[in-house]
Amino acid sequence: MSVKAVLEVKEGDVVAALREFLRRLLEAKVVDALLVPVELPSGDAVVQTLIKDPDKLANANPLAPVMMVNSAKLVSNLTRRGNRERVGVVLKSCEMRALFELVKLQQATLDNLVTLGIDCLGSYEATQYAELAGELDDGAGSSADQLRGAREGQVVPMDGYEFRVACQICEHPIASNVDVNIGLFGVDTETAILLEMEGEIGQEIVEKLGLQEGDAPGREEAVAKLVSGRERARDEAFARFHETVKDTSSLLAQFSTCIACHNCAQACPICYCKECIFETDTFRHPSDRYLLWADRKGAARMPSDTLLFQLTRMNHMVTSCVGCGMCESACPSDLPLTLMFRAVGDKVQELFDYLPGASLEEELPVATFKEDEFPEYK
Amino acid sequence: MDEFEPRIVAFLCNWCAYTGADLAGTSRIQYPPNVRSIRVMCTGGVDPIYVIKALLEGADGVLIGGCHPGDCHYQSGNLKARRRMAILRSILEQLGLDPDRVWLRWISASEGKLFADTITEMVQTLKEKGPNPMGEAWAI
Amino acid sequence: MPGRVNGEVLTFALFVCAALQLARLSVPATVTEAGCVFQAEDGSPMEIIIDGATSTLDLAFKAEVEGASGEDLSRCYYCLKCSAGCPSALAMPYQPAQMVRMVQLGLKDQLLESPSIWYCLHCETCGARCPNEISIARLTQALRQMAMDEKGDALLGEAGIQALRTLSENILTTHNISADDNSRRLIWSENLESVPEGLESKKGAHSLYFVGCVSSFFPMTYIIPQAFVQILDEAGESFTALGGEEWCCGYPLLMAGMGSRAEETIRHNVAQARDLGVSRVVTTCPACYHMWKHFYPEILDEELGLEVTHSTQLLAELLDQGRVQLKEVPRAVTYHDPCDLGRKNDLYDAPRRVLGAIPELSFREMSDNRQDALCCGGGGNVETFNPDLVGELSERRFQQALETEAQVIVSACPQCERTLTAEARREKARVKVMDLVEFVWRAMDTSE
Amino acid sequence: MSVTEEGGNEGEVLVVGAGIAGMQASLLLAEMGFRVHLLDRAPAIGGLFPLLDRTFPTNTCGVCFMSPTLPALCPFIECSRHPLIELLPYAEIEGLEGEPGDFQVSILHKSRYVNADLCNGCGECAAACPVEVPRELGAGLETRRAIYRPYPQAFPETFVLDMGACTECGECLKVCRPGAIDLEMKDHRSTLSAGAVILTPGFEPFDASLKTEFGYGVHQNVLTGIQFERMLSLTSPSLGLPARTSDGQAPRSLAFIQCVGSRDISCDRGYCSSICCMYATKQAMLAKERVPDLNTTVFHMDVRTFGKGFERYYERAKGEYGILYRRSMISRVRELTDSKNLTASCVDDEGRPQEEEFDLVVLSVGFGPPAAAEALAESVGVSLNEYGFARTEPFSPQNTDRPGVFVAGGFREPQDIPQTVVEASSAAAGAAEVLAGRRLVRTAAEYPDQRDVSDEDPRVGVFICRCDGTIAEVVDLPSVTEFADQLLDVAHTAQLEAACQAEGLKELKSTIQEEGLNRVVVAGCTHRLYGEAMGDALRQAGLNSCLLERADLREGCAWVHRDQPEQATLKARQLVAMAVAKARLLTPSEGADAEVSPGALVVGGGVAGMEAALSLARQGFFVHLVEKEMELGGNLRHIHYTLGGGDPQEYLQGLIDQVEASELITVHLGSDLTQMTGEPGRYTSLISADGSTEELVHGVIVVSVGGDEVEPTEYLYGQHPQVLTQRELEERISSDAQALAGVKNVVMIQCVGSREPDRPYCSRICCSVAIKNALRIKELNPEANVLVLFRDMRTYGFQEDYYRQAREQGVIFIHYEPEAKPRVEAAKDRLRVLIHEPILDADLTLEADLVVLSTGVAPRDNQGLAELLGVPLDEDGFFEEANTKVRPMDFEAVGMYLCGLCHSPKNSEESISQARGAAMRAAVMLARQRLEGQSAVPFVNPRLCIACGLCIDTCPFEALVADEETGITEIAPLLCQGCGACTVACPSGAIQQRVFEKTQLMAMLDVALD
Repeated sequence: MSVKAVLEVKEGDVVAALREFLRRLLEAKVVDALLVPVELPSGDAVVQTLIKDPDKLANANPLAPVMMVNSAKLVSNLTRRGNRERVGVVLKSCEMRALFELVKLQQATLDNLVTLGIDCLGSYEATQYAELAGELDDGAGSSADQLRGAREGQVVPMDGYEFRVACQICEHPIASNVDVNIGLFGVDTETAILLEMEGEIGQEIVEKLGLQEGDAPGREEAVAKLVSGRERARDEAFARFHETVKDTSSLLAQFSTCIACHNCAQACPICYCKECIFETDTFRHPSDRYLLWADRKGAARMPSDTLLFQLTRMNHMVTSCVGCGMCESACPSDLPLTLMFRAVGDKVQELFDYLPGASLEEELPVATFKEDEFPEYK
Repeated sequence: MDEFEPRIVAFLCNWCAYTGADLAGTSRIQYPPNVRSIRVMCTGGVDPIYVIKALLEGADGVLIGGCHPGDCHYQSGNLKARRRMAILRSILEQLGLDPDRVWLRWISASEGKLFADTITEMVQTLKEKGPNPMGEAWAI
Repeated sequence: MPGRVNGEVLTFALFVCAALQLARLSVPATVTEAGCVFQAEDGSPMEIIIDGATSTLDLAFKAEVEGASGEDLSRCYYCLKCSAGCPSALAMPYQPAQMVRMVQLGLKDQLLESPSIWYCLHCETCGARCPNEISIARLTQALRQMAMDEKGDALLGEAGIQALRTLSENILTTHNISADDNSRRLIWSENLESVPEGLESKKGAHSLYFVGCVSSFFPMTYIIPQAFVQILDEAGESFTALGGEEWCCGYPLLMAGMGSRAEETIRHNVAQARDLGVSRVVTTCPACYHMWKHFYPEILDEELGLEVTHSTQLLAELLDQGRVQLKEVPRAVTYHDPCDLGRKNDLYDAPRRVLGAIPELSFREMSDNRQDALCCGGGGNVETFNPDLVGELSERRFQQALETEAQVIVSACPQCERTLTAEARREKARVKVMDLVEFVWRAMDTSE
Repeated sequence: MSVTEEGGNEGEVLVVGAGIAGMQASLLLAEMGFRVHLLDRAPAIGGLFPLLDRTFPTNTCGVCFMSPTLPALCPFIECSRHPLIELLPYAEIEGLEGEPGDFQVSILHKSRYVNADLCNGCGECAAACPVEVPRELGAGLETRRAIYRPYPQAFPETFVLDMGACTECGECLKVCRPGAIDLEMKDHRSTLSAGAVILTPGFEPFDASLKTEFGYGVHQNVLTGIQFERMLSLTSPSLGLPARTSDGQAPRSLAFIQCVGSRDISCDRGYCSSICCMYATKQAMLAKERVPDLNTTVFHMDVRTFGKGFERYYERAKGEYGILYRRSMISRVRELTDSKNLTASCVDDEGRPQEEEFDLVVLSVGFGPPAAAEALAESVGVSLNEYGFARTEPFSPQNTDRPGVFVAGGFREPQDIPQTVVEASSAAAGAAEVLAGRRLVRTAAEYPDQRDVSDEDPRVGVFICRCDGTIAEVVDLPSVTEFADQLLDVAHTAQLEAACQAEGLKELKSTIQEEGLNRVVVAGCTHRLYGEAMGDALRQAGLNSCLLERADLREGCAWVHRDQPEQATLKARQLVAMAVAKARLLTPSEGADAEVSPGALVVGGGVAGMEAALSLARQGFFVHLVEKEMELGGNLRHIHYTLGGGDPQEYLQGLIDQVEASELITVHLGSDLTQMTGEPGRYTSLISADGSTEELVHGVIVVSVGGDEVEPTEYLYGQHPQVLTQRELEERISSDAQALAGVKNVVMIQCVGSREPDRPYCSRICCSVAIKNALRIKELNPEANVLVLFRDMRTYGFQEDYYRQAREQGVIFIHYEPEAKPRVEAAKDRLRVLIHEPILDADLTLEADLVVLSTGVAPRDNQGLAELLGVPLDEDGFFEEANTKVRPMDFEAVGMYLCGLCHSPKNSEESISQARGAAMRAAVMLARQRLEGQSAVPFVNPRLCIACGLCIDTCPFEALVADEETGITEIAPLLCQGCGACTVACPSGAIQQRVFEKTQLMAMLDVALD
């Protein structure tokens, strides 16, 4: 049971229309609280904020083209031990997909959760966003150019800026499996925003908020155009990656600057361990061990185990990697983690015909096996 | 040493492959001395981290030997291992590392000859491949 | 699918096979019209309705056939081995297994009127391989008798049947199969350099040589008795023959479905033998041997009190006793097992032992040998009905012999010798076909 | 394990024949606490099994699951090292005196000409022997020497000299260093006492050369099924690839000929060998897997895939593998001169002769009694049946006619592995009943208190075993010792002559104490040998036995690198270094243990339930028998006569009387099991009856809730009074002598509700039930016409005799294909059955007074009970056993067993065997009294555990559960079998396995590549 409705946009102010919508959700008690990106007073950053008081929505901006964290991790914190109140969470596609993976990993639940997806127009690295914030039409919001582009199925970064690598090659700009999706692609956002809603919650919202049913006829075409462009970019990026990382030495060249800070794991929505095994006693070696290694080969690289960490982390989570690229954003050594995880992830996931975050029914590839797969092992 | 001698680490399950290796011994079937066997209870207990570590440490090949499908003494540990090795090999391949240095083979307790043949074949294959570049590169 | 039982009353014709094929096409598809319906009122016999015409489904038929043949046909579980292995099956409108089913379902008329029963070579390949020990040969033997007895008039129009009738009448009147003067039975002995003493009806001889019709009256097989008596003479065996008092052994009557009239001739032969006081009967003909050995006691229902021996056995015995000396015969030889001797009497070793005793001889087995030997085609009077089939079979067997690259095909049966010799002539092959006795006689070292 | 006697007069059992059945019976009895003498005529145990490595219907080996304690190595190895099993290979039984409970057995021990005490199994003798003869278990495809070991993993390991083949050239004597070969050795005799005897000498394949028409032994590319089986074994010379004998090429076309030496009275094999259809199907599938473009045809008369899961297997063979089954037997196989291809004479679709050409022909040979059956029967004093198999009485399938002597497996009737395991267990139950009260009971050995080593720095002792020179002759042990001495934390090194011998073990113990060692490495033979003895030495020295690590310098080094001593020495050093690296990090661990509650709960009071209950009671265990209905008896109440003779009702009444008379059995009629809680070996159940509820505590549960006759929905059943099921016919015949008055024509239809899309299994018993009733009708009215319409007559085993008997009595059998099923029409007051007769290709209409439907067996509604017990149902709704093949009486869950119709369709005798077998499995559990867990169990670091549940999902034994509050994983150590899969599933290392901790294995890797 799905329903489509439109939110009226007054004077072309999309952000205002969204704030109004969110406010009404709280006021109509559709949700008890909302997790939504809110601009900092400084205007150069946006952080996810859990809001109960509708008045605190004044600076909310779900359109801000920046992603400080993958919010799936925040939803995990909110819901892992149960969720007494009904919370609405505004998520981009990669956040929603990561959330599904975490649900399957029993790190989050969807109980009492209202998921509000929002078409993602792409995001900048936080530093770039801080620089850019002033240039945008709408304070720290998205530019009107970008919204117009979205209507045509084409989003380009502001001149002189680049979207994050993950966004450049993201072929899932629309969140799936959400209760409500805030549609921008193929929508004339000068006058309206498209709301696509599923299930009872959709009915409830339409009724309580008195929304008008409506549609955006050009949406499908716009999305297809966007996605095919992204796919092209993705394939080119993969080709570049394989060109760069094609054997042991080139791999080492790319990764030997890893400083074992484990920020990537911290930023990764899928890396859900309380404590990474590389920070436990298993890898906190007794001091004589380092000397032993140095003794054996005459020298031992410090910090140790960096590539082992990268490959092991990849082995742990690559089947669930949603390609949000937060690892790379977090990396102080600028390792090309996004491409590495996307390039590897696509192939590994293909083995199991598994798309992370696509469905709760599909079992995690690491949690199961089939009797009759991989017959090449004899 | 004139000829390159590959260094192989083998993870052998207690019930089938290790017993098969024992049988090669009791049958006095000769095979190259390039392999260092590590006994595990089940291939399902072989953490890919061991394989990665072995490769990073410069092992020229890693063999995981388990019971034939259906014969696992823990029902399906070998099938779990198969999936994990498939994932790992795919990762290696995408990263430009040679996945064919990692072998997963089914060797039953009665297949002493197969064990010996597997080692012989592996040594031969690895000789053709040459040394694991990681051995040199990563050791500085 | 197998040959279809249909409502046609099958007229008995020599070439009925083709007709049947046509008839089959006309069978209606609907079950009730075409099918058989078993009905049974309490206690009354079952009836079978074919094409609306009711006839008695004669449960007694199976019992009668089983009684007459001595075969437990019900045992059949239709593994189809008999059909698969029968040399004449391809020519048969009803395959062997189908005949069994027809007996079981009581389809008497169709069966008795079918040429299938006359195409049986009595080679016993079926019986030798049947996991239920059923012999189709014994079945067809019984069916032939029933056909002759019950369908006589209906069958009389058929040439083969006529021929069999004539043959049987000849046997019963002239006591031989070729309607010759029976007193001329020892005509083959006339060319012998020296006729053994007491060749005819010598009382008190140890063995009676029962020569058999084929060797007695078909000049191309005269050599068999000629050789045999000389061997016996050379070996010092005390023997005699019945001459004009030897009557046909009766086997052709059995094959012709006239076994019921064979008793007189059998009694005559046994009485003659007893009268001479011999202790054993020796034959060179496997059919005669089989009659004496099995059918005589069975039909007379009494022990003969006579040892029955085939020439191959006797030769082996003489060799063992050192009564025959053999010289080198540096030739390649194969041996053809006659059905009556092999499958029916398990006599495989004696002839091979004899050949094996000949120095320098290179013995080669045919690919089908012993229990699996192919029939030469000469059995079961099939020649009367389907000479082409006989030709095909003898050719097939002859080819197997040629594959061994033997120079001589040895057999131990006048009929086999006739069939294979005829084939050798057709093929213009440089291969001799010889009976074992002839071969041995030629190999005997009589220089002393 | 150390044992003490329970009552005086310890129970001993002689098991004759050490194949699957013998090994199974021995392991069960030994595990239960009886001393077992396992005798075999052959020089090694194992029977025919070493020929195989894939068994149907799983196409795996998996016999390791047969052992009552899991996980286990091969039953061969388990039998050879069980402290209560004495192997008596190469021996024959010559006489049996005495009474049940007290037999004296005379035994002839054939001379091996090799002294078992001296032979070290080195194999030099065989290498030197110039005589080659066909190897017994090589099916004629392989050879052995005159002095030999039957197969490489044979037990015992002592070589044997085949005097028949030996030329006494003396070469072996020259090379045998221990001087073990003794040509003067004589056969000798001994006597031993045994309270019971189990005969399991197996069966022998038919000699295919007797069926000359198939050309076996003449045509090169004609093999027997046994040879082909051997060829397909991965241990064969072709490493499992099918190959033509003539040219070694893989065949492209393959024919199987079924029933060679089965169902054939012309070679005195009137019975069906039961397993050939399945083994041919299996071989066809394996061959197809290995030669993908292979075309295979199976020539048969009936395809008899009647066992559990077999019909699906057959359908897979046809569907997935494209194997063609043709209902035509081969009359003759001929060889083509040039190609050595074979032609098979069969019939075509029209029933006319045809020749088909194949590259390879396999004869599916049947099985006969073992060659020595008659001598064995005579010496033991039991009778044989007409085919030379052991004779048994109705309703007591494992009892011979000599009390106290039991029979199981192929010697009773040709049968597959599951049935053999069932019968062996059932025979073991028979022996255990005879010997009740004479078990040996395990007691924990006395050890000093374990030293707490957790705060000590590692002090590793390295003991290097010379293995009487076996290792030392290849590996430079002094250099290895010197090397070991330099390794980190090595406090002591020593060389031992033989670490496994008393002296070596003593030195091990004293050195640990004297040197204050806290970790031990023994470098010598493989860890599989003498681990217990060495662990014991550690415990005697006050160390936990998990502080021992082994380095395999013999099987894994000296013996396989004999020609490269230098390399072998380098490798040995590294192996020792790896062992030391691991040993340094070892921590103590103990297996958990728990008491088993006494007594059993048996659910279902039919034949199976009662037999199981009685067997347990006779073995001294108390039993609660719960039956839903108000009377005992189940399905057997409706059975009034059987094919094999014997009066079922009399037997049933006797059974009920015994159950009721037993002091150890409490019967709960009209009762249901409504709840079961607890853990393995300690269950608490609620039994409800009539509103009241009773709580029972028990250690094991046996499920025997039976099955039902399928209620037909077709063929006018329920619409016409003269359409009956077989059971209704039987009831009618038995209740009223005049029931068949006026009935002359009876048509029976087979496979009603079986082998159909919605019930795709074979119900196994319907063919013989139809035969039984057909024979009964013929007996009552010989004039009656009985026609049986069938798909495949599946009268397996000796039931084939009755099938033949029915034909001989005039019962007519007509085959039909499922695509052309018979039709039943009502015609006035009578019935008409329309059927296509395939032999004549005729459509028949049969007018019938009665149409009798041979309906299948359906499972009851087992869902509720399955959920209550937490056990699985199979796809047909029957209870699913732990392993189709070798654990047909066990649920995967420890302490839970099943038997009877709720497992799969079977006849009453098979139910009885399975029930008694299940009782034996249960009794082993109860007799054990304590459950011991593995010592290499995982442990959880709750600080690291993030409750994702991946470890829980991956555990096949349900040994892991999430804490309800925190979600953190908890371990049930008794359920854990120590595979370690959970430790791989966990990304954070929160769950790790003792003795295989990640740091330990990675420490080994650190030194493995130096």
